[in-house]
Amino acid sequence: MSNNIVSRLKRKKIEEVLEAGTRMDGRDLNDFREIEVRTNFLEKSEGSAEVRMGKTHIVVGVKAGLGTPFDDTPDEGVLMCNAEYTPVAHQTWEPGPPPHGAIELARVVDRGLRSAEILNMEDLGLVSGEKVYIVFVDLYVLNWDGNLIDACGLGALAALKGAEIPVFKVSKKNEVSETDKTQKLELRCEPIPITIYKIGKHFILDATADEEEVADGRLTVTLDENNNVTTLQKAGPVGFTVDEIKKCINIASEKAAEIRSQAVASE
Amino acid sequence: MSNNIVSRLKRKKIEEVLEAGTRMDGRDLNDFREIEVRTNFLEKSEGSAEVRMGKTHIVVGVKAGLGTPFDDTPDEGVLMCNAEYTPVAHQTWEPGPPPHGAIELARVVDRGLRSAEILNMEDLGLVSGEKVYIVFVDLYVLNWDGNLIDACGLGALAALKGAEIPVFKVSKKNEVSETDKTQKLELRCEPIPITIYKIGKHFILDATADEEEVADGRLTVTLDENNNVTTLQKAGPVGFTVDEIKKCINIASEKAAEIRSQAVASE
Amino acid sequence: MSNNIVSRLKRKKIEEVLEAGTRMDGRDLNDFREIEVRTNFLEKSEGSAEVRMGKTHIVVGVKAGLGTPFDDTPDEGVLMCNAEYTPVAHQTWEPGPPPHGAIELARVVDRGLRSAEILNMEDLGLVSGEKVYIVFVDLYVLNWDGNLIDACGLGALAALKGAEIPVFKVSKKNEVSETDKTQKLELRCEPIPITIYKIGKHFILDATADEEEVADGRLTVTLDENNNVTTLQKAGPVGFTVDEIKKCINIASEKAAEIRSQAVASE
Amino acid sequence: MSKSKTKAKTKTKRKSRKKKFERVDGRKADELRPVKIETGVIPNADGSAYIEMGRNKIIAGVYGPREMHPKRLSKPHRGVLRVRYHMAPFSVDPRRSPAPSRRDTEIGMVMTDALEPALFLERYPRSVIDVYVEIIQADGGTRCASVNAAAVALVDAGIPMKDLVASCAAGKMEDHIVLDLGDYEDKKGQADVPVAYMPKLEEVTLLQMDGILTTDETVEAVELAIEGCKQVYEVQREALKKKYGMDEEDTAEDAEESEESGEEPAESEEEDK
Amino acid sequence: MSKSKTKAKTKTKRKSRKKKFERVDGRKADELRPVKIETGVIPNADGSAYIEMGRNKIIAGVYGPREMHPKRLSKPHRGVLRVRYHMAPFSVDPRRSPAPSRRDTEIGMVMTDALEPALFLERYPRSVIDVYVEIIQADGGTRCASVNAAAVALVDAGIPMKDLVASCAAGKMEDHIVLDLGDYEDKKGQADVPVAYMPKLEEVTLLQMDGILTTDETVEAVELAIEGCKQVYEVQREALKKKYGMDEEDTAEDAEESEESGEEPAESEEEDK
Amino acid sequence: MSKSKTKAKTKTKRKSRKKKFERVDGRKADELRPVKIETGVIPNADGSAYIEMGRNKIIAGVYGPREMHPKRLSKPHRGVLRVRYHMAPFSVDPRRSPAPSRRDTEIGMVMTDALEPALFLERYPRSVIDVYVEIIQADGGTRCASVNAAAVALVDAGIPMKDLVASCAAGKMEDHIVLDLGDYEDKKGQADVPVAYMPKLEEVTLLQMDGILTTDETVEAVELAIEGCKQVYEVQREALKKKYGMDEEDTAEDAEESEESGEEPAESEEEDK
Repeated sequence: MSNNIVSRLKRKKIEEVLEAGTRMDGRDLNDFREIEVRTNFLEKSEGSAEVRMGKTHIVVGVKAGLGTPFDDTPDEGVLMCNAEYTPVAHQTWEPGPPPHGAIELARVVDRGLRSAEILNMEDLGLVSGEKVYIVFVDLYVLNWDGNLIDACGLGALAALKGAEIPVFKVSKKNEVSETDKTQKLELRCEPIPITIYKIGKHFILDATADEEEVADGRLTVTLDENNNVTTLQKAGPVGFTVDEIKKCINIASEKAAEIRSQAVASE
Repeated sequence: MSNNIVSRLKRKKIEEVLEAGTRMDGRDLNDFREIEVRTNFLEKSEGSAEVRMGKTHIVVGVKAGLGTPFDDTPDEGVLMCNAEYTPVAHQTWEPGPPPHGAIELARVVDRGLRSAEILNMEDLGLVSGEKVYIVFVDLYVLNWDGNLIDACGLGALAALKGAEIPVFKVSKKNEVSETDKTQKLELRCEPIPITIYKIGKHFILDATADEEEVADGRLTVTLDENNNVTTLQKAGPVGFTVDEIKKCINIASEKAAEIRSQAVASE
Repeated sequence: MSNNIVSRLKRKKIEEVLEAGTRMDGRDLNDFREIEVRTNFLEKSEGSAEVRMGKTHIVVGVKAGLGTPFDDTPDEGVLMCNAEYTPVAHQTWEPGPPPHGAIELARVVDRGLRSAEILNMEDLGLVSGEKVYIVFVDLYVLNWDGNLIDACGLGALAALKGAEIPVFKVSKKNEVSETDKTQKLELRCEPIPITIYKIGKHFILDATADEEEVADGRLTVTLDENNNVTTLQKAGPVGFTVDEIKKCINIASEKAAEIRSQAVASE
Repeated sequence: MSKSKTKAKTKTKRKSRKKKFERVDGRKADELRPVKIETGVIPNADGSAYIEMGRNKIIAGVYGPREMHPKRLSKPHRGVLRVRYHMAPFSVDPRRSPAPSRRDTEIGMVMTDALEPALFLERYPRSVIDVYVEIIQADGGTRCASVNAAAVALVDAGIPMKDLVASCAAGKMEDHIVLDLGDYEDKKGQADVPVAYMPKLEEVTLLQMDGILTTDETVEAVELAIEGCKQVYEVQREALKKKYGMDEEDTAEDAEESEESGEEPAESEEEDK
Repeated sequence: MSKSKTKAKTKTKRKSRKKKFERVDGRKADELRPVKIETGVIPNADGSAYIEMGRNKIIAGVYGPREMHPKRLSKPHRGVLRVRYHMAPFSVDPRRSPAPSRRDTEIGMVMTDALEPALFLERYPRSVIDVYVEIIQADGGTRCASVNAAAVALVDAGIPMKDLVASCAAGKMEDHIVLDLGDYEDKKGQADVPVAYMPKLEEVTLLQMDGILTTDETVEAVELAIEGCKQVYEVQREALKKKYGMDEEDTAEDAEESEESGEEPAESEEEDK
Repeated sequence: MSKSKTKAKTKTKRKSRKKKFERVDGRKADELRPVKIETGVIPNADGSAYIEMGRNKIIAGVYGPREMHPKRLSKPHRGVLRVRYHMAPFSVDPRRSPAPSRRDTEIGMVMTDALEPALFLERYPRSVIDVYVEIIQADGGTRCASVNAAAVALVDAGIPMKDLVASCAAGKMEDHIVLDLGDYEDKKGQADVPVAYMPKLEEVTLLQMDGILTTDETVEAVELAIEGCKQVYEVQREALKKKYGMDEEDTAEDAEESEESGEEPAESEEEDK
């Protein structure tokens, strides 16, 4: 989405290769890079996942604690997603308040989980209007090489799926106390985001940083295991025709199922 | 209050006209521009007012909710004024934390309401030290063409006057719950701020942005319907003699009554 | 710790004098400037101290109030240190968020007090998990001429030693109310920080701003009245050999006792 | 953890109500809330528009193209579009803080991407066009209403456009795909699909979705939303005609031609950082 | 909502006490609290002063005229005066946060406007004079005491002035107009009118008021406050004499003459932005 | 205020347990927790390392030497080292805010001072070397583990060093001076003494302490910590050898020689501000 000469040359090269039906790194247009997912590798988090998608490397930590509910949903727990672009992940990333990209990333993953009603929020209420579970999902980017939404969405699902949260006891007087027990978070579905990048008339999946840089736009489609769409997010200064949207949904639908079965298969 | 050549020429022209007893737009020195006040035009606020004073255009929203009292006044409700210079209102205004002008605006309007004891704060207490009404008065500037204190002070009064706040029920156990009912905010007085701008030896009312820019200073006098002064605020790098202060109080006293009867006449 | 020409010349001069066993202002290497301590000179603080060390001038205010305990220490009061570099204290200091130096200053003094367990934190609990004393120690720098850690550490001790905090009454229902009485804060020890500055192979105490500027590093050793070390803090881009560390501890140990007896002698 | 049962019951109830489906405000499934647009409402701005769409009351103002501050954010070969979406504290219930939320930031981003495809930014090197949107009162669909006001404000500012951008959401409610949910409906809505559309270029420039829809329903909702956009487009044109006594067609330029002429010759290129 | 009755009753009581009016600290209605001023208290500053006024303990320091950072805030034809009013966390009870409040910002603004009329800022193009005020302990009337210290600190910094600026408040308490309310009195005060005054030029440079006063009482309070300012002025002169062994008259310049000579010729003018 | 008695009792108990002193994890008093270091873990960084030290899991990445932003922070005659220490929200229990705390800032400062003595910063005028440390999981001794990872990451970035920097803490627990406290132990620890050490130059570059120790115990702890550093040093060398197939000795330069050659001639000097 840049305009300088280096970037134009890069775009030209990438498009030439796409024209020939392949990618700079030899992948097909709809191929993902190799995905490695490791879960529950942290002891101080209720759940955790590490995802590598090519050189893109992210960690997700799930923490559950006590908090107060929102005023308009006094009986429901709270699920919050936060994303951090650590400065270690790219030479242009700097310490400081989250840039727009990190905010959008957190929001899209967050909406993908909530819309899909992945957790039964009422199960996470404890004392109406006073105490509920707060489940934090922290997306932590350690190396950036494109396609963060897909990597983080997958990591968030994997981390939640493996999470064990402390069991709290509620007394008759509505006093809440921690117990020694933990319980698995019960997931109601398994949403997977797939982001389709548009470069000229081509559509590709799992873009690298270089491909993202020259792309015209992208469309993220999150789908659950019943092939229901739970989130859409279009970005980039470009339009999509209705046919293109349909095509993207089809690509995403197929790919989401594939990745779900590969990367978050139940034990 | 600026020093450059454009500004000096502007000042020269404005002073020449004042010398002849009139204004750039033909008004007399003590004339206001046309004032339009519209109240209760918003459905999601407890009270609202829109004020146009020439091209100056502001909106005031009043919201009432539950909150905790200040430590030193456990039985009293809280009244808070906040002003926002929206970036849409002038080409030099930018998004971000409130500039000094917005802080002073909020403070002067706020002090004008509080000093006048417009609300009986004890009536707005609910449970001592725990729950009280908080009444927010948000001043929202949509187009800036001078004289914001007068426009916002008038808007705040009009919005409060029309406000209906939810009635809360306090149980014997001091539990507070909302009811379906609303009640009018009872105003104990009707303070109106009048700002007198000093340009050389001339005093004018309802300055435009151009007039404000070249003015030496200003004195705001807020008066209630019994002609009591409730707030004074002098600004600008200039001094006022005692005679000038007296003159300003007299001008304000007359004008406040006139505007009150015109713009916030009781139904 | 700077590199420019003025600074190098300053360093050269200072080292020459040190070589001859003395200082720019005629002091011996281990001499402090004259110290003046005045306590309880403020009426609105529970405790206060003013320390002048040469031209370095700081004020410490101690305030005690009610607050909530930390989750992991529900029965303990809270002690908090905060440092402010007021812009009046040096021409290069500006208003705004605390610079790194102020943060380190607060942390080192804070750690010096806490590590030494100067207050019995359990004595400062009131209602488990709900209400405890919070004791704020605010370090306020009014003129900076070097050696702030020692001046502020001394000031904090003096202010705490003289402090009288309000007595709160806890009812059977665990309601906390203020009484008319006050009580002395009981100190369990008297930690004094001594900072040794390293310039080349020389070690000096109570550096002025000029000496600090050219110093390679520093080591602060806080000792209590039993000659126990309670805090160490090394700073500056330089290493210390083990022998140098031992030497510093010895110097500090001697000096801390001397300053304690001079400056905070019990009435 | 037995509360989930209650929820399941509610859902069954909802379905049983399906037959007698009707909207709170009596609208048909494919009917917009009332839309009213007025231009030139902010005298100081280069262009502005006020929209009421349902109970939404929104003002959009445009400043620019103008010099960009801070300069390092400008681009040597093209202009930058910045859209700020901001809600007045009293626009919602309960009152919200005037500080921008993460949601505000995200909406500003998708609005920028929704409007930029209609502009010739390559004509304004080193410059910025600022679009400021103030939500005076919020109903469901503030982002769509904001896009509508912003697009008209851009035309009002005399900025040439390839096409107007019209915006409207479709959603699912009580198992029906319906147009333009208001916030009463939003609460029992099952999905919301805001769309922005360039009617002549036939391209979707904003597309988001939250909820649960089959892939077919998703496409159905997008298509219904586009129908809504076309209706909104007529209101936008009316508002502009009223002010300028002419159709917006005359001000909009032919996209392809302009894009070509706006292209920089390759020689003059420098890095933009 | 019957509590208002209680309040009315209190008011009646208050009035009945009116006959036996006396001030908490035994002062007469037109008597200042004790004032003490010392100069040169901050060695690093270009000028400084310490004031005790009642229980107020305040330090003011001046740096400048000096180069302004950031430069874009400087003005090509004149200097800028910046006054920062800041309260130590322990200056009030209960402790306050060290972060600046809106009240602090407002007081910095009115203090700037109070002091600037006494300066020849046109002599310091592109420069800034920084006045930093630190409230070590706050009693009623911190802003007045701060102005008094700041004015003396400016003279101590060797900055030529048209006049000194002296400051003092009058107020209404138990239906009497009285001078210089302390904070014990402040709580039952009915109005407070802080004033700053240039005694030789006879001009009021700071004027605020909160409370309820008739227009006549307002003027009475302003005039009483000016009398207080004149008394403060003597203390300021003493403090300066003590340090400089001379009257401040000698350092103050004739205002009108200087203003003329400070004027820029029209040719050299540029825009200041 | 009788609770203090309980505390005293606890202390006696603690002492009685002294005879049968053993560490939670069965380690000997002078034994390190398991340490594992891996280099090159962040492809985008110029150098990087991952360390596990006990349950600490920490990543350090190096960018630079590179141009400094903002420029006013750079120095004309030497480079600047910046170390940022940051904890992931999920690295501790309970979750912490991602915003940097005062503790984080202080640790960044002491880490900078711990690493800088090993660098030839005079070779990189106007430049910056950024070291970013991310705590993925925190156990006792994060700052020591962070220094260890950072030093290896600097070598991995090809930055010449006078010596490696190895770090380890000693502490006091149940009246014993022991090496490398984990956080289970930390809670009943009586003192903690983190140390960083350049093994060839035999200099301590990080030294902090909190707790209560006699002066002799303090020295004992420092000396024990240095022994720990030497053990860590071997692990660092192994990690580097594994990657580069050579000993880090070959990359480290002779300090004295380099320092001389890095010296700027006096003529070229300018002020750095």
